[in-house]
Amino acid sequence: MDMIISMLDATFRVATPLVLAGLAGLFSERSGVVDIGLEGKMLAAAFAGGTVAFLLANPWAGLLAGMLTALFLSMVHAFACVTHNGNQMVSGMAINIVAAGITPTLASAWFHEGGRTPVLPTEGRFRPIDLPLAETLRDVPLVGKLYAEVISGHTAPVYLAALIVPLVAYLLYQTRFGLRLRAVGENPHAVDTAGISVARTRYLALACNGLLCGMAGAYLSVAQSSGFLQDMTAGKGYLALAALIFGKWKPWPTLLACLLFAFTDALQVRLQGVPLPVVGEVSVQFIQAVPYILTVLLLAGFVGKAVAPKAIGLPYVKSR
Amino acid sequence: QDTTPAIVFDMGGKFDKSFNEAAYNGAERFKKETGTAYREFEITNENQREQALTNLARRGVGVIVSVGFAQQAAVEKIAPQFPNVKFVIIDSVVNAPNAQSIIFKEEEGSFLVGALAAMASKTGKVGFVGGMDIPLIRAFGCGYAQGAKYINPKAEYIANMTGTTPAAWRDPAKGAELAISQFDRGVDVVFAAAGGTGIGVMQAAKDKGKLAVGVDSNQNHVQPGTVLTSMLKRVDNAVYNSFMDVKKGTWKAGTISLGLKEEGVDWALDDNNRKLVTADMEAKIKSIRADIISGKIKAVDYRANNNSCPVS
Amino acid sequence: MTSSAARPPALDLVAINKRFGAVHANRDVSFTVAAGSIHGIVGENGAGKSTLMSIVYGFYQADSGQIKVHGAEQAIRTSQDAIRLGIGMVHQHFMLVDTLSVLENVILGIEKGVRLAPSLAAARAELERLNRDYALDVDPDALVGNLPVGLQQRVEILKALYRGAEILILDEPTGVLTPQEADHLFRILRTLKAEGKTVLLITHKLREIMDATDAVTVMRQGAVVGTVKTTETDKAQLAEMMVGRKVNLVIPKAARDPGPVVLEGRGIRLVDRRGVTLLHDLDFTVRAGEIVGVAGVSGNGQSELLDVLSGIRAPTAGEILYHGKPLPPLNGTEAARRRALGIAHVPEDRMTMGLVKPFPAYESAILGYHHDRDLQGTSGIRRLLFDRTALIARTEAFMAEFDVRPPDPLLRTSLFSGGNQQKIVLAREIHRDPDLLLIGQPTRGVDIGAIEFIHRRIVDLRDAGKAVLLVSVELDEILSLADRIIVMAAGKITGILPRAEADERRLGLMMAGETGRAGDAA
Amino acid sequence: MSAARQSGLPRWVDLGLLPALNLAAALIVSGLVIALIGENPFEALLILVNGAVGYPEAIGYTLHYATNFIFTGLAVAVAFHAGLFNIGGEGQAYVAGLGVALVCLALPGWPWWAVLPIAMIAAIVCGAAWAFIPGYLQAARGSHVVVTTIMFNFLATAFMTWMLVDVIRAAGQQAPQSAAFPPSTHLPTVQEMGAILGISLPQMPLNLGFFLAILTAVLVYLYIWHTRWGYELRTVGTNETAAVYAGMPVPRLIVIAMVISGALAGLAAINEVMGVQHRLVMNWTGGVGYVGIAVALMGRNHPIGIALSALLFGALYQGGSDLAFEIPAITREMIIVIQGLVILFCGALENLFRAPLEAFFRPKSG
Ligand SMILES: Nc1ncnc2c1ncn2[C@@H]1O[C@H](COP(=O)(O)OP(=O)(O)OP(=O)(O)O)[C@@H](O)[C@H]1O
Ligand SMILES: Nc1ncnc2c1ncn2[C@@H]1O[C@H](COP(=O)(O)OP(=O)(O)OP(=O)(O)O)[C@@H](O)[C@H]1O
Ligand SMILES: [Mg+2]
Ligand SMILES: [Mg+2]
Repeated sequence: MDMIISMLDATFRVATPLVLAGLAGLFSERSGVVDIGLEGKMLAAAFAGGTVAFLLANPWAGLLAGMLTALFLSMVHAFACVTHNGNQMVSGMAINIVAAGITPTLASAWFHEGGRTPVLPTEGRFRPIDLPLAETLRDVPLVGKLYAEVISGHTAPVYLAALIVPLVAYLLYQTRFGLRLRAVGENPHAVDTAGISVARTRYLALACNGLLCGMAGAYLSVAQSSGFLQDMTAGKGYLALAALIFGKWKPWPTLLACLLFAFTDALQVRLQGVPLPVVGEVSVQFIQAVPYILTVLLLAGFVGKAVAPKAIGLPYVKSR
Repeated sequence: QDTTPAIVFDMGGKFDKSFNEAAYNGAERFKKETGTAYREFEITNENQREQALTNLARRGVGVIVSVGFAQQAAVEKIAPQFPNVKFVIIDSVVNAPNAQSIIFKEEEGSFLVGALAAMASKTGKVGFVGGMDIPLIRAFGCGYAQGAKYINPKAEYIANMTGTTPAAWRDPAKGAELAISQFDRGVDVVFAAAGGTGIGVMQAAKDKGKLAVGVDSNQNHVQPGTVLTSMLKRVDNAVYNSFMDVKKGTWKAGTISLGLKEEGVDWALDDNNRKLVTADMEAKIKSIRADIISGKIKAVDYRANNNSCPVS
Repeated sequence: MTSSAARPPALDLVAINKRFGAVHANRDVSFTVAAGSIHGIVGENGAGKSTLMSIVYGFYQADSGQIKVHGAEQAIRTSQDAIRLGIGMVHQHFMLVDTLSVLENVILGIEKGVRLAPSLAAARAELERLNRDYALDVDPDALVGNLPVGLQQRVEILKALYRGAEILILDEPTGVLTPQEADHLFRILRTLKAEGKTVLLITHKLREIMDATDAVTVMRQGAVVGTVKTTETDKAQLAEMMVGRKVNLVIPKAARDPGPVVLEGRGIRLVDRRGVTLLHDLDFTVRAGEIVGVAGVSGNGQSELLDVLSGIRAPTAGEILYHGKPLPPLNGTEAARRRALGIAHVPEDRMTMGLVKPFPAYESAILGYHHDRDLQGTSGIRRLLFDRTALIARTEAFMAEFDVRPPDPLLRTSLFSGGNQQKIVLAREIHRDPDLLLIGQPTRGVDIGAIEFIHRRIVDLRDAGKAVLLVSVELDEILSLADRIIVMAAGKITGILPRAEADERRLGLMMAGETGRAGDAA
Repeated sequence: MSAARQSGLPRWVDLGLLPALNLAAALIVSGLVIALIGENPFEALLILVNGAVGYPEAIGYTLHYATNFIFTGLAVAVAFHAGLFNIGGEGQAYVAGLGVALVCLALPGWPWWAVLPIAMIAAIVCGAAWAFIPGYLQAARGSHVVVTTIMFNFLATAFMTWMLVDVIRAAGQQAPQSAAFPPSTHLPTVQEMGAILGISLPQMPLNLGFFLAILTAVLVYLYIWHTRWGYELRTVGTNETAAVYAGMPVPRLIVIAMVISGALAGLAAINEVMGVQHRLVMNWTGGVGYVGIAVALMGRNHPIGIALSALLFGALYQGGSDLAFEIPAITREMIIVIQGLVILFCGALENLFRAPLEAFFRPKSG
């Protein structure tokens, strides 16, 4: 029981950056712009977040800085891919590489701690929030503990992410912007003939992409750990992308995919060194591979064909 | 014949807050004291190791210190090609007339901090977070476990490895998660031998009001009041000494193995963790330390013990 | 008409020019369109009709020239401008988003406010009205991608009307419609005209021009040949103006008694994944030296029949005999094997099936025949490689023989106009003179010059003793070409009769097994 | 995608001036970064260029790095032409290294020319195998290769770590790496080859693998654009319906594309493991698989373009390490920034100067 609780608890913490980045990718790719630059944008945001949160000793300032930084990079992506019809994947890679290089460079230039920002003071980080009644309800059998341990006691960005998912779903399916977004990723010609600017729509999409991606990055340095460390995204951007495709470019399924990734990781951590039934104790590497194997199996077994937005990856040019 | 010393850091980079950084500090100390500048190079990818060594050797530097076992292959290859350049490899053994190998008895240092952890632990459960599941890291964990069991035979030892990619050494978020998962299982002291990932471990310990143990350089200051101690691996001394020996002309090829006795490994006690270590804890550790040096206590080296640990 | 005579012309085009690189798509195009009239535009494939309309709609910019709308000169830079001026367009290739509902497609671009709900509600009400007034009967909530083309087109019309279009441009609207759907469309257009709206109609079907339009402009190779009142002209004259020579609208065809059976279907059944039976145990034969026409409202199984026969889809039951021997079941490459056996296939949908748009023409021109020996090198290692000169040579031959414009084998396939793309496909499939030709909608979107040409080629094949299975929704086409006619309805064969016994009425009745569904649900 | 773009520019501008301008822009921005940290950008540029092509060793290293990138770049390109985005080159190459190592260790005393074919087969088989599963899953189950190949990169590292630590680690050494290969199995370096021809060259890693890469590039070019099979590959990648209509076995082709892709990535192991490192080292790939993606995309998935961009990246790698070496203030991270900027300006922003140039050349080009 406690085991389960602690795993669910971890699942939410670990899923948060994936969810935010995954939804960021959703905006971009639903508008027809491939975004493999999530990794780099998160990293840059993590750095900006860690820096500002340290200087102002204020996590929200850090979060904002992260969002603005990622926003800037998203605009670079838009400038290259939308304005200049550049190759979207090359642009994404470029952003990843520049971010990987520039963040430690600036970090050591400003703080002389190598590729790191200083460890954040407590007031510079997001602290766990205890939801009302968490303690009083704790003793209610089952649900009480669940509420107190799993639901309550997370940092602000975790709850923020939880709110953003329905928000994005609403935006995508219930608003004018969402309609145009879905249309432009499928058939930009139709959008154009309907008198809507394809470029403008894609820029907007990438703006949303940047803001969310920035949250994801800042979460890493300002909430989950304290301060920026070189390459600290450690592939989470790619994982988020995988979750997005896994979730067929839809908000709720993407959320589920992220939770799945996070859960299997939490499981993996707790299986290490524990003798398993039948096989006994297995090499750590195999346990560490569990999440990836599971993903592949699920993808092959249940999820079926993911149909990408039709216009994805293609710059929009008026011509046949 | 130019005797400028040179140092080649490993992938972690010279500011990894532990292993490479220790080496860097050693070199800096040498520079301060002697006023002699040194050349340095940071490896970006595997393919660069030999190139870096060749580059330096061709420029006729006096000695090249290669930090980290990962450079063993490169040193083995390049050393013979430059017989009158001196090579030093840290954490691995290379047999060549112009090569000096410096290895550390991590098991001894880990034994000490393991014992201290067991004394500080109220739950009798001590944790270990390693970067990657490789022999060197296993040696850390094994010594640590031995120390813990020495104090409390019923002590429970829980180990986690971070990952299998180089990112494993730079993933504080993952480090924090691993630590928390151990805390949830009752652990209240965690030893992190995982480079930058350890920062996350210490952070998590602070957040959850538990204790952490640092590694390589003295990390007590990272989270004062949370870091119980640090298992010092005096790579700084090693680098400093080999630079000095070359300068003084007392440098010798061969293998040097540094343990507690040689002060190659040790535990750290300063004002940052003073309050955490009670007088009798300190006394106990001191005596264990003496016993290991005198050989009364045998800290088994996982690697020498055909890759198996006497305790688990 | 009298009422509109007073009004300034709805559209007045003056010396419009447009180039695409080397191609001069429109040269000094000038003509006027009277308000409240239905104005036809005809011309060969590649004459520049679509380009011109795209300019009027603001999708392309003219290099030079001016556009007057209701008498006032206008600079139409974007579709938005055009929409604001009350110009609506139904494109040759629909501009719809398949993954959106009809409603969503209709309001796209003119949503009222940030939230969709109000706009959708408003649009729904308005759609109800339009549906009623023009008897469009389109389900507002259907996913556009799931609708048959006929309905998709009405969605396009809905879009235009919903945007309050006064001038409605339709680019080859009937190209993809069944006769029933077409009639329905023209009823709609007449209603529009009655309301004083102006309609521009691009079509290759002179019958439609004669039936529906008040005036017609003829274009050739980018330029206007002339504009005439429909009442003062006739098909033959129009045809001659378009092509620049006399055109036989009906191909003379000598009686000829058929040879042995080439293709025989025995109890062919096809059930799709959802368990719907698309083909019900079809039995039929096609003989050497005869053209068998398959008549029927589109969506009644003809396409599936072609797929099954050509080896694209595996029948659920039954067998196909070719020269008396059963064809083996599908193995993934069956379509290729059947081609090699002499079964050629001109697919109904050249755009997505018959061609690879981004490829240069000479690569599209070998699709399915890329294993041909005579395309590969001759000696040693070269046998593994294409003989590029041979590829291009073959394509040049096609283009010369079929008068494809522009005759440039290196031009990207997508840059040829619809009709010319069709010619490329046809040339490719006929080239290897097959024993059996499976051909679907051979003249869809093709100009009359080309139609004459294509029809003659089909007849020649038949006279050369080949078997032809012709699927077409154009009854005229069936009647003018077929020796025998198979009528299909709802996946069943409702009758097989010799040409002599067939006439529009009779066929209509046989197809009408499902008339109620004509077009709509098909 | 960018392949069939008609341009209103003279050829020499399109293929010469435009890329030159892009590269210039990249270097100018990089120069600003360098100036920011108070170093002289011109000196730095000089060192960079000199370090890349200034002296024989430099050229040797540049070409050596380029060799790996050609292999992984080709791998990405082949899959791409089939409409598949193979991000798995890294893992495929990594695993292929295992095959090469096992062969070389198993055949002591054999001459390299006898070992090479077997090692190549091993590399091809291992690389292909690692790509086969994602390919099969895409073809049979529609599992998106982008996801599966990402997963298989992680799986490769886990599998190889286990192999190197617990299975093939040489007895008595703690570094997670295999024993050194018997010298007889080492691929000849250009130095040795030169010696045979009486040319004396300095010691450098450049080896037979380079010529192998060139040959492979030519073969891939012929395969994609001049054979019926390559034609089928491109058709599947561009229009699946048309492929089915033409009677092409689409699922099989998808698998084949991935297998060839994996095999090509695997060949990088010949150059790196058998040619230079002469033992299997943990993470020996060092990102060549990922760089291959950029190389392929910048080379517009055309072997010639790939060879050129591979050369560019090789030069940046080599010149960059020299730069970091000569000017300590310029860290390895700054080199990465420069590489990123080059990709950004030469790749993603390749059209930045197109419009102005077209405007400028229109009168001349009619
Ligand atoms: N975007 C474009 N780029 C290059 N050439 C084009 C483009 N659009 C049309 N063309 C060329 O311009 C000419 C006119 O094409 P257009 O589509 O207007 O002819 P059309 O009269 O509509 O033919 P069809 O009756 O077959 O539809 C053709 O030669 C075509 O190849
Ligand atoms: N991260 C991504 N998300 C979605 N699509 C992508 C991504 N990366 C690449 N693609 C697109 O997928 C194309 C082929 O890759 P892949 O075959 O894996 O996708 P797919 O499933 O075939 O979908 P499609 O062929 O429609 O792009 C590439 O040309 C690229 O445009
Ligand atoms: Mg047209
Ligand atoms: Mg595809």
